[in-house]
This record gives sequence, structure tokens and C-alpha cells, in this order.
Amino acid sequence: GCSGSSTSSDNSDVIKVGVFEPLTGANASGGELELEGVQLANQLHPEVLGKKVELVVADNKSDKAEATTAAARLIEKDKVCAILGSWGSSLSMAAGDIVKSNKIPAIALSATNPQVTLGNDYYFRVCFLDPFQGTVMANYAYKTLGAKKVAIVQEVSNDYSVGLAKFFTDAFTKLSGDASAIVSTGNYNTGDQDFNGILTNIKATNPDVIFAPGNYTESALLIKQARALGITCPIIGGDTWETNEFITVGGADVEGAVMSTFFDDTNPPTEAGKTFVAEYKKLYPDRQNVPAVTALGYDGYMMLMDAIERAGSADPQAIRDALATTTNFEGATGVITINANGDAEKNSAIVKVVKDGKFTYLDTVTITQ
Amino acid sequence: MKNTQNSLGAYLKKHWKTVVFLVLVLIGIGIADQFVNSFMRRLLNLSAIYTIVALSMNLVNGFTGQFSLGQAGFMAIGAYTVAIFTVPVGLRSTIFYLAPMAPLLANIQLPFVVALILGGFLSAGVAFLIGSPCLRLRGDYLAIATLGFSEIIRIIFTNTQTITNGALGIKSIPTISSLWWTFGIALIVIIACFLLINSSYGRAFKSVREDEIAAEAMGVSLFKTKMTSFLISAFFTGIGGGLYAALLGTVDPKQFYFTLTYNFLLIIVLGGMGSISGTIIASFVVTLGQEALRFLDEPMAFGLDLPIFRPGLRMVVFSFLLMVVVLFYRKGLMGTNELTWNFIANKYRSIKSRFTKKAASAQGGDSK
Amino acid sequence: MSLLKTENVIMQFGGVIAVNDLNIDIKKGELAALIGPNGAGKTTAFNVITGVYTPTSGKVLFSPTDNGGVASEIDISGKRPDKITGLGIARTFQNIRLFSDLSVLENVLIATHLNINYSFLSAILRMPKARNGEREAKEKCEFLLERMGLIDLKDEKASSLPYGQQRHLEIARALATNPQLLLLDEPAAGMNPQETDELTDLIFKLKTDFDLTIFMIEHHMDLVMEISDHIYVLDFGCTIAKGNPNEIQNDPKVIEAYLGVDEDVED
Amino acid sequence: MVVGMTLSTFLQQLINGLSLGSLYALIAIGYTMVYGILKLINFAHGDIFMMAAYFAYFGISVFFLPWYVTFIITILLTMLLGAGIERMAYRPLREAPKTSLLISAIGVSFLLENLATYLFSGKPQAFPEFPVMTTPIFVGGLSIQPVSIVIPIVAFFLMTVLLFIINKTKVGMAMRAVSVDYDTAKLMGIKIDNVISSTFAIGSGLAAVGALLWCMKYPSVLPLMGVVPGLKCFIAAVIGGIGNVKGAVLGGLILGFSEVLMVAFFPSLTGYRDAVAFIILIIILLFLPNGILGKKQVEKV
Amino acid sequence: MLKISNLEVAYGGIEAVRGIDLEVPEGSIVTLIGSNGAGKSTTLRSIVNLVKSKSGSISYFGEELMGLDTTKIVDKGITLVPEGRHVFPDLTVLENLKIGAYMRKDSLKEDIHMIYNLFPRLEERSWQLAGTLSGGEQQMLAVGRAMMSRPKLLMMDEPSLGLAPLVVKGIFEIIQTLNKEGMTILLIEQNANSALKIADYAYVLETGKITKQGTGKELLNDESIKEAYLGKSQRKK
Ligand SMILES: Nc1ncnc2c1ncn2[C@@H]1O[C@H](COP(=O)(O)OP(=O)(O)OP(=O)(O)O)[C@@H](O)[C@H]1O
Ligand SMILES: Nc1ncnc2c1ncn2[C@@H]1O[C@H](COP(=O)(O)OP(=O)(O)OP(=O)(O)O)[C@@H](O)[C@H]1O
Ligand SMILES: [Mg+2]
Ligand SMILES: [Mg+2]
Repeated sequence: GCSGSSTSSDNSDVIKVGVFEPLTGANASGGELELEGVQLANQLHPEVLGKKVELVVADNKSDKAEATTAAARLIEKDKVCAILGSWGSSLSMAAGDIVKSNKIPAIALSATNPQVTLGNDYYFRVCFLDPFQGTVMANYAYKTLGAKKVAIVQEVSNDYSVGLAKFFTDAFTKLSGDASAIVSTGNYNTGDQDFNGILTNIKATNPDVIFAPGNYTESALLIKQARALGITCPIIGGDTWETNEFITVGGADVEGAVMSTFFDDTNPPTEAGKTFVAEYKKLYPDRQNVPAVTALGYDGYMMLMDAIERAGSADPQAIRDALATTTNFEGATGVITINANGDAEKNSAIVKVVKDGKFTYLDTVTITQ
Repeated sequence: MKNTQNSLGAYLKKHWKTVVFLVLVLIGIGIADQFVNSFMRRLLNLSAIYTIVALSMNLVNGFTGQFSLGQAGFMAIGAYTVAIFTVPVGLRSTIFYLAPMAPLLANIQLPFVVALILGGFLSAGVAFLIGSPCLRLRGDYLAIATLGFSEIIRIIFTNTQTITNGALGIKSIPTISSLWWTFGIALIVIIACFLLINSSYGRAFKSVREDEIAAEAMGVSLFKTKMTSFLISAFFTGIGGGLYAALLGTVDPKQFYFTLTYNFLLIIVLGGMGSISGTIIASFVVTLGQEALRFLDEPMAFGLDLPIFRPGLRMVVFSFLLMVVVLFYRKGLMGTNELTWNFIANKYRSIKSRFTKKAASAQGGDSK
Repeated sequence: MSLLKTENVIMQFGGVIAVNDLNIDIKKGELAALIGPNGAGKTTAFNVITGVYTPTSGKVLFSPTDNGGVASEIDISGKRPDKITGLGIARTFQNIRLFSDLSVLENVLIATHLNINYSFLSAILRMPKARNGEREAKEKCEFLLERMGLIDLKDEKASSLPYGQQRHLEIARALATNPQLLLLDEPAAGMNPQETDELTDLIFKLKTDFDLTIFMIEHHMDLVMEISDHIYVLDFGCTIAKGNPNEIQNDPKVIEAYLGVDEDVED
Repeated sequence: MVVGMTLSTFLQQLINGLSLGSLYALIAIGYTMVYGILKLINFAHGDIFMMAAYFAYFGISVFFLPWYVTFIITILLTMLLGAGIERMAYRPLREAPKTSLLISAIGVSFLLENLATYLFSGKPQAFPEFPVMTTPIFVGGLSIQPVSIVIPIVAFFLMTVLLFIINKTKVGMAMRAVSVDYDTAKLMGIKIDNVISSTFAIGSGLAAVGALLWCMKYPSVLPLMGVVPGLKCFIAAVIGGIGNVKGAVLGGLILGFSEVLMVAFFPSLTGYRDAVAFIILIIILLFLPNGILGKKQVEKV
Repeated sequence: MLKISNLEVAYGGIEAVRGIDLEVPEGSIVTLIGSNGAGKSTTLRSIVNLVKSKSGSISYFGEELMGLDTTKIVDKGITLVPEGRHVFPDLTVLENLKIGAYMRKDSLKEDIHMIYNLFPRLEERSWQLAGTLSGGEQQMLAVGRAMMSRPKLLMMDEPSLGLAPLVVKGIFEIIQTLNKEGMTILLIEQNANSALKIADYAYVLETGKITKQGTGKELLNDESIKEAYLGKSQRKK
């Protein structure tokens, strides 16, 4: 389409930043929300080092194979100097080797799986990690809900879900000191719509809580079916639930569903957060919630701008080095310091509950490791 | 010895055009390998891999007439073999972080070529197991059974955590980027297919496609013939899968969903069932075409603020074009023809005569 | 010496007994015919002999001679069709079954697949053995096409041939398998009397030139009576008569069930 | 690993199996019907099913039509869509080889999926709730949604109607005739285009009914929602003997029950659930190469 | 009744029929003979528009048929017994007969009875799927099925192909019976001898052109016809 005037981003008057998101396919909702955050940030801060920042958006179609091509395209054809994204850890991981071998820095926005940044000096992230998230939810289940027996339902074909379920299991068995605290584990595949079989089994084990991390669509259907089967215990999950579709599909049945997430718009932790919320509301006056992943999209872009400024150039290697040394950067979702792994050091997560069809703040859980 | 040399000389003399063409192709690849940018290189590599897999599929579906839809599964076997055996041992514990790799495999690392060929053989081995019961089935039944097996393979890979790392997939596979691997192997596969098709074995394939009962009555063993074609196809597909893994650097079960097979089916139909050259052309057209249409996904300022160009449009246009080809070029680009020198010469002649006729009629029109 | 024998062969489809207690005995070098009303079970008998169907009961015994000229009796009932062809029985089909999209030459070449003596790998690598094998096969097939008057059509698609030539091609293809016994299922169907006459001569020549034993189903009585040594008559699956043409033509049972009273002869 | 199971859990699983199986059956009938006449695996069937779901969603949630009006419109529109697809994508290929037709079907499926993704976005839409159908009734620890009872009733009713049409009516006879030989059917005076169009319309109508019931039970509408049901129902049709209406129902039930019971008895193997369909399929095909009720293909040599 | 003039038909590049003129008067038996591939079947198939004709005209009671839908033509009372039988293999014998009368709305009982009388074999097998019938049985069924529509013009493409001598005789008798009852018949036969005997008028077709025509008797006695089509059994006499 509208490619820039020259092929090298260094000596032209635009700086190209790739946004690598699922805009079609199963994860499109999440991808769109992140993209909105990045675009909002770009509107507010369209320039750095006196040059215009141009976003190049690539759709990875929620598909790993497409993801590699899309990432390669951003780097090799569009010559971006950095990449933001992608929603969905597996999609980010698919791009991992490509950014690494091309030495282009990338920032994962809401991808929580540890593998995204592990052993990859070019991938950074602005959100917390699954081991942390798993611990948060295990704490919530054990301490707040007082659960002794937990059932787990995981989406086996989704590494995010499997990973989170595992970290939760580890944390919960440790907390409760009961090796058999997980009374049943059910598996399903992405795209499944019928969970009655698994849920009937779970019902028979009569758990106190069900932990069911996974895609929002499947999870909403799962909760509906659980309620229809007469399962009344709390059902909790992870950050991926926080999308509008979770509520529209789940309807009355997802009332009371609890999940961990990154950001609470009613109570932004920083000044930057307040600005972000205000700008968001200005742009989308009729939206009720500010989605957490949108805030992360905003943070990713802003952190990148900060790094470019500090690097004083749009050279990918310089940007990477600047990113790696980010300390106490004030983002919308909190103060970010990048650690040796490339991850944002975060020690608190927000817990939200669905109440009256809205994601409502419940608690902030801080865990010191 | 002398005899052989003579006939080799005669062979060269007879096929000098082909030989020259092959040499040119090799030179072309060499030049491309030096100068093409890395994005284009990736696309070319992908096209070559698609050629390999589509050609193997055409062997069974186009030439032997057995409607088999197991390609994705065989690719998965090849891809995972390469992934499992070439991932650096040191990285394995971080990749298999949920459940450690089975100790039996954890320390085996093979050179790429060995893993690639092993993948081919494993794939053929599985094809053998699948083929014995399945190849007795006919038409659509065979199709759904092979599709089923390919899905079963994928589901097994999703669930055998300690071998395949389950849904997490395997990343950090050492990648290839030179064009020689993919194009070299594609060339070998093309030539092997071509020679095979024009031998007695290839004719046996075709006879089974045309009429099983008559073929059997002519002494062609149905089972053996179908199996041979199925095994060769699976072997090459496995190799193609291995290259695919090495190109992407990451594998995961979802890549090998049964819809992947449809891509190859589209390619062979687009190129012409039972045409080797058609398959090759279509592989490149489809892979490069999908990329070429990508501008449709990007918002375009047309003055008006009509959001026609947005993600998804590319695939709509692509599938629409595909329908157009299916509906208007029923036999695909090449039908069952091959792009031989004669074919080109005939085409050239017919186009030329059409032009001269046109010119003649135009002149006629003038003189009136 | 008998080349093909069936012993009490019965072939049943659901409730229909298509072939009932068939006992035939074809001597080497003879030309036998199988006639009978429609649906009598003639084609079914051929299908049992060539392995398309496994008989419900009974045996089919074939005694091919090997290279050294020694004959040994083999029970072929229930064997796979390609195995049976390999032993030396070839056939044509009542409803022509050519490889319709392939060329005339390819059709015949396929029938030589049985006798190729080079391996699959040497085919891919085009070893000299494979190339020689190919050349020999081609020469043989061209010779056969020549004999059947099809050589000028060798590059045509089989399906584009007129009906009569398709029948000729079927015979050429069967011959290419090197048979000792050739089964022809209504070779003259769809031919006019003149063409039938030509075919009669052709079959007779083929038999002597290729040292064949022929077993033939036909409804053209002129042809059958002229060249058969031995005739079997089926009706409702049962053998109602066997004998030489003269005996058959005058057998009242056959006349009643099949031949009818020939008016042409009467007036 | 087999878990000890209480009777009520077992009964609950049977109910789950019945309602899932009858849904499969309902969609499989449409598949089988088209296959029976055109000998074409209509790969687009699952996507026609998806489009029906969107029609209904738009009718109720966007245009605020009453549900009964929406249902009728949905079924009619879907029938029209089916017949339209036949007209555009299959009719021009009447004389072409079967593979072209099959590819065309895959192409249509591709096109519908991409079009839906483009037009309706990849995000799930919530299908409106039907509390009458979904509010569970609890009977001694068992939970039964009314829709779970309605589905099998509808499936059996439609099966009976269809069997009557195919076997007892003149149109049905014409359908069977068209299925083997267009030219000869024309010679009998049969308007084959009409027969084929109506076959498609009926098949698509069945998909629409299936979609309505499906969405009541699983209320999310997505562009790719037809892929898995499409594949499974095709398998169901093959298990039962493709082309055979009773077989489709039988296959659907077998599939539904075995999926649910496998989850019930082998909870540790739930990850293999999607393989169940294929394993059953392959086992059945090995012993009955034409499916359970499929008749042997007669080929006279 | 039927008048064809200057009909040309081609399959792709192959010209199968190259401009023929032919007439079938009402109430007559007209036969078309000629060697394999002469274009006989093609002529009949183009009359019912199963193959598209290139040029010429086909008029039926003065009405142009060319370009009409096959079903429309059949509706006008023309039917064809196709070469190679083409019975519906998955329908029973009885259903095959019924479908022959697809266009009719009245009772079929009598017709079926009549056909069973002509071919008792069909009555015995009325429950059987047509696909499993023997070749001859299928031929009987194909003829029976065509008669079910009570055509005004019945065209038969080699009805005696592959039939036992007795049945062949039967078929020719039936043709004559039908003709006496007022049906017009256009017949293709390899069995030229029998065909010419019952034909009122005959045409000889060679590579797409009519080379001879005349009454059945005339052609039967024509030396060149004897030479080319009647075989030696005829010559011997
Ligand atoms: N596969 C089959 N299933 C059921 N019945 C069959 C099958 N094959 C043949 N038959 C029946 O067996 C009988 C004998 O058929 P066959 O084809 O052998 O007859 P034929 O003697 O060759 O007759 P024709 O001269 O008409 O070809 C027929 O009644 C036929 O219907
Ligand atoms: N579908 C077709 N495609 C191409 N060529 C065809 C086709 N059908 C017939 N032909 C050719 O058209 C010519 C006339 O064929 P047609 O079937 O009309 O002959 P016929 O007189 O009926 O012969 P026969 O006695 O063998 O039935 C032949 O050369 C034949 O090869
Ligand atoms: Mg027969
Ligand atoms: Mg003919």
C-alpha cells in the first residue's frame, strides 16, 4: 500500500513500527483491543526524535504459520525498526526466532507465557507472567474463596491455557499443602463448543472452585454449560477473559466469574494511567470499560518511544539496548522496570469480577517473591 | 559400459534442450540465492516446499486416482522429526518446560539431513500402517479415512507432551535460509516424479486411476500399486514437512490442522490434476499470489472514508479468484498436459496463427 | 490335455444363483464358446474364472505350461485377478473397459507391467535395464497394434476410438499380457455382419499365430458355429447342453431356450 | 483409567450424548442428502450452517424481529443461499469431472468463511437467549435443558419426512434417478436442474434448522463455527453410510454418544476427544467399507 | 412427422455428423444403418438435444426442436432408448419402469402389465436393483422404460445389442407390434438384415453423411449394401 519513501528507516523522516496482531481469526477481539491501545498512543505521541512514527499493521490471522510470515514481512519487507505484539503468547513465540535472528526488538503487550522472552534477547514485555498470574489466582482461590478442592479445565491446544493451568496447580498445591487438591482436570480443544461431558465429570467430584483459563469464547460457553448443569461453585480464569465478547456470549451466566488482569480503569495506578483513561474515554465515549490489554498496548508503544528517545536513534540494535535498560518507566498499568529476562518487573495484579454485565474491580493482589 | 555411454550420449543429444533448461534453472537459483532479499527468499522457500508436498499429493490423487487427504499428517511427522532431533540439546529443558522431554530422546541430536530423511522414512512408515487398511476403501471413503488419520496424528502430537511438547510446540529449531535446500530437493522430487510417471510403474498408477477392474485384469496389482504411490507420496511429504519446520523454526500441532491439506488440493487442482508442471506453477502462483494481494488488507486512503480495505479482504479476494479459476479453467492451468517443448511450440504456433488470422481479417476489413 | 477345468462351480448373489454347478473342460489349443440366453450367467462364469468374483463353492483349475513346457495344475478359485492374469489368463470385457483417458499405446503398455523385469528404483534412476525393458515392451506393443490394425491410432486417446476399434484394442491389450488362455466376452457385440465376419477371421488367426486357447461368449451364432470346437450352453446358470456346433444346433433344449427356430433357414 | 461413576452422573452423560448426537444427526442428514443426489461431498455445508446462524443472529439481535419470524426467514434465506451456491458454483460444472466439483465446494467453503470473517469480523457474536429452551429442569439431580429434548424430536421428525420424500414421492424417485445419470434422467423428462436445486434447498434448510437448535444450545456465532461441526457431521454421515438418511441419524447418534461417553469413562483421555470421531470412523469403515447402513456399491463387470 | 435437414454435429474438433437430411413419416418404421462411428447415435442424441448440434434444423410436426431442452422435447412425445441401456442401477426394475412415465399423470397399471407381458423376465425381477441385471435384462428394461411414456416417436439405438437370438427376434416383433398400434419408430441397428426387413424406409450413414436411402426392400437387395453390411451369411444365399 502506502510504503515510505525509502527502504532504510534510519535516514528517512519516518520511523516505522510494526504492529503484529491477530485481526482475523479466533483471537481477533484481543488483537483489536491491543491495536487500539497502540493507535491511541500513536495519536497522542506521533513523533519521536523529530520524525514521524508510522505504524505498519500486520494481521497474523491467529495462526502460527501466518504469524511467522507476517513477522518476517514486517522486518524484511517493511523494514520496521521494532515490533509490538502479539496478543496470544503462542503467536508471539512464533515470531520469536525471527526477531531474534534479524536482531529487531519486539515488545509483547499482553503475552504472559514465560517462553516469549526466555532465551530471546530481542523480545521484551510490558505485562506480568503466567507463573505470577497462576499464583495470584491460586492465592485468590485458596485465601479469599477458601477453596480446598479445585477442578481445572484447560484448553489443551493453547499453550497459554496449559501453562497457566500448570502454574496455578503448582501454586495451589503448595499453598494448600495438599497434593491431591486438584480433584479433576478436563481438557478441551480450541473451537470446541460442547463441554457437558467434562463438566458432568467435574460436577461429580464436587469442587469448591473451577479454574478454567482459556479463550474467551470457549470459556463463556463453558461457564454457561456449567451453570445449566447445576454447577454453582465459583469459576475463575485468567486475563484473556476480559473482552466484551466474554460477557455478551456468557450473558447472565458469567455473572460472578473472576479473573486476574493487568489494569483497572477506575483506579489507575499512575499519572500516565489517568491520562490514558481520560484520552480513551474521549476517543470512545460510549464504551463502559477500558480494557486492560488496550492499556498494555498503550504502554508498549510509550515504552518503545522512551527507548528510542534514550537511544537517540532508530537503529534497531540501539533501541534494543535502550529497552533492556528501561528502569522505572511510568506506564499506564504501573511502573515498569525491565529485568534481565526482558520482562517487566511487576508484583501486583488486579482481580476483577463480572458484575451487572461489567468487569468490576475486586482486589489488587500483590505478591512478593 | 560402452553401450551405456553411447546411450547416455544419445540421451543427451535427444534431450539437450531439457539439459540446458535444467542448467539454466540451477544458475537461476544460484543467482537468486545471492541477491534476493530475505523476505522474498522466505516466500520462494515456501513455494518450493509447497511444490514438494503438492507434487507428492498429485502422485496419489492425480496420477493414481486415489482421493487421499492425509497430507497434513505426513507433513506433521516430517516436521516434528526434524524439530525433535535438531533442536539444540541445551535449549530443550527451556522448551519442554511443562513436562521434560522423554529421557530416551532428550539427548539425541541429529544433523539436519539425517533428521530430514528420517522424517521421510517415518512418514512413509506411518503411511504403510495406514495404507494397509485404508487403501481398500474407495473414493470419498478413502478421503475421509485419510483425513481422519491425519487428524489423529495431529491429536496424538497434541497429547504426547514429553515427545512433542504438546500444544506448546517446539521452537528454536535451527533454520535454513539458503534456497538450495528447498529448491534442490524440489528439483530432485520433480525429476523423480517425472521419470517415475513415464515408466511402467507410472503407467500402472494411471491404469488404476482409469479403471481398477480392467487394471487388475491386465495383471496390475491394485494394492501394491496404490501402496507404492502412497508410500512415495508420504516419503516426499515428510521431507517437505521437515523443510517446513526448518523454514519456520517452530512447529506446533495447530499448524497441521486438516485444512492445511486443502491448500495442496487447491494447488494440484489449480495446476491440473495429473500434471507435474501444472503443480509446480500453481505452487508458486498460490504462495506468491497470497502475498501479492496483501495490500488489500491495509487501509487505503481513497479520499472517501469507506473501510473496504481492511483485514480479511485479501482472503475474500483470494478465494473469489480461486472460484473463478475453478469455474472457468476446469482442468486447471495445465490440464493433464505437461509443459514440454512440444507443448510450448504448439501453443506458440496456435497463438501466432491466431494473430496472423486476426491481422488478415483486419486487413480484409480495411479493404472493404 | 485340459487347460482350464471348473468343478461344480456355484456363484450366488443373495437369492440369485447366477452360475449353478458349472463343469467345463477346455482342452489346450481349442476354441470353446459359451452361449445362452441373457442373464444365463455367462459373464459371471468369466468373472469367476478371472478372479473378479470368488465362487460360492467349487473349484477352478488351470494348468498353464511354464517356460520348459511343463504343465502343472493350479487351483485358481478365489485368487486375485492380477495373479490369475499373471498365470496366463487374459480377458476382454462385455462393457468395454479401456483406460479411456490414456493413449492407445499406453493402454497396451500397461498390460506388459506384469512382465517387467526392472525394479522400481531403476525405473526412477533410468538404469539401462529399465530403458531396455521399456524399449522391448514398446516394440512388442507396437507389433500387437499392428496386428490389430490400430498402429496408426497409437497416439489417440482410447475413448476417441469408434466402438469397433475399441473392441480390437481390448483384444490387443489382453494379448499383451502373454496369455495362454484368452477369454472374450461378446467380442462381436455392436458389429454389423460384415464386421463380424472380419472379426471371425481375425480371432481364428490370432489363435494359431499366438498359440492360444480361446474361450468366448457370443450371441452371433454365425460366428460361434463357424469357429468353435466346443460349445457350452447355459440357461439360468445351469449347463443345458455341451458339444460340437452341430450337436448344439440341433439340440431341442437349446433351440427352445436360446436359438429359436431360424426363420431365415425356413424360407 | 475408569472412574467409578454414580448412576446419576451416568444418566446425565447419556442425556448429554443424546442431545449432542441428535444435533450431529440433524446436520448430517443435510450432508447425506446432497451427497446421495450429487455424489458430492458438499464441503460448504458447515459454512451454510454458519451463515444460517448469522442470519438468525441478525434477525433477532440487529433487526429485532420476533423469533418465529426470524426462524422462518432464516430457513428460507438459507435454502435460497444453498440453491444459489448450487446455481453459481456447482451447476456450471455439471459436465466437469467430480474433482472439479469438489474443489469448487472447498472454494465456496473458503469464500464463505472469509466473507463472514470480513463482513462480521472474527469476533464471536452472542446468539440471543431462549430461556424457555435453555432453563434447565432438574429431575433428581439430573439437569435437562428443554432444548435437549426438542433436538432429538426435531431430528427424528425431519428424518421421517425426508425418508418419505425420497422413497415415496415422485420427486424422490427423480432425485434418485438424477443421482446416477443426468442424460438419461433428462430423457425421462426430469428437469434435473430443478431437482438438484431443490435437493440443495432442502439440505440447506436442514442445516438452518440444525444451526438454530445448535445456537440455542451453544449461543455463540463465529465465522469458523461451521468447520468442526461440518467435519464431524460428515463423519457421522459416512459412519452411517453416506447417502442414507437413516444412516446419517444413526451415525450422528453414535458419534455424539461415543464422544460424551469417552469423556465420561476416560477423563484422562479427554484431550483425545476429537480423535474419537475418526477412530470410530476408521474402525467402522474397516469392517463395513460402505458404512453401517450403506448399501454395497454394485458394479457389474 | 420428423424432418431433419442439413444437420451438423461436432464433438470439439471431430465432426461426427456432416450435414444430413432425413425424414420420418408418421406411423412408419425408419431405420438408420451404417458402420461403427458413422454418426448414427450422434444423430439420435442431437434430436433430443443431448448433444448440441452445430447447424441445421430438426422439425417435428413443423415445430423447430433445435435448442429446446431435452425435457421439453421428451414432453412432446419423443423418446430415446439410449445406446448402452443406461438403466438406473439403484432403482428397482419396477421403479425404472415408473420413472419412464415421469411426465405422465394417469394410471400406469395397464402399461406395466403390458410390459410384463412382453418381457416376463422383468416381472420375475421387478424387485431387483436394475444395476445387477444381466446385459440382456437391462436392455429389456430400457425398452420397457421408454415405452412407459407412451411416446409418439420412439427412437431406439441398437436395441438388439448383446441380446440372445431369441430375444432379438422378440424385440423386432415388439417393434412391429408397437408400430401397428400407431407408434412411429426410428431405429438404429447393426443387425441390418432384420432391421431392413421390418423398415418402411432406410438410410445408410457413412462417416457422418447419408450415402444411400430407399425402402427397406430396395436396400436389402442392393448389392453394395449386401457387400458392406450384410455379411456372408446373406451372401451365401
Ligand atoms: N453383482 C451381482 N449382484 C447380483 N446379481 C448379479 C450380479 N452379477 C450378475 N448378477 C445376476 O446374475 C445373472 C447372470 O448374469 P450374467 O451377467 O452372468 O449374465 P450373462 O449370461 O452374461 O447375460 P448377457 O448375455 O445378457 O450378458 C443375472 O440374472 C444377473 O442379474
Ligand atoms: N462424447 C464424444 N466425444 C468425442 N467424440 C465422440 C463422442 N461420441 C462419439 N464421438 C465420435 O463421433 C463419431 C460418431 O459416433 P457415434 O457414436 O454417433 O457413431 P455410431 O454410428 O453410433 O457408431 P456405433 O455403431 O459404434 O454406435 C465417432 O467417430 C466417435 O468416435
Ligand atoms: Mg454377459
Ligand atoms: Mg452408436
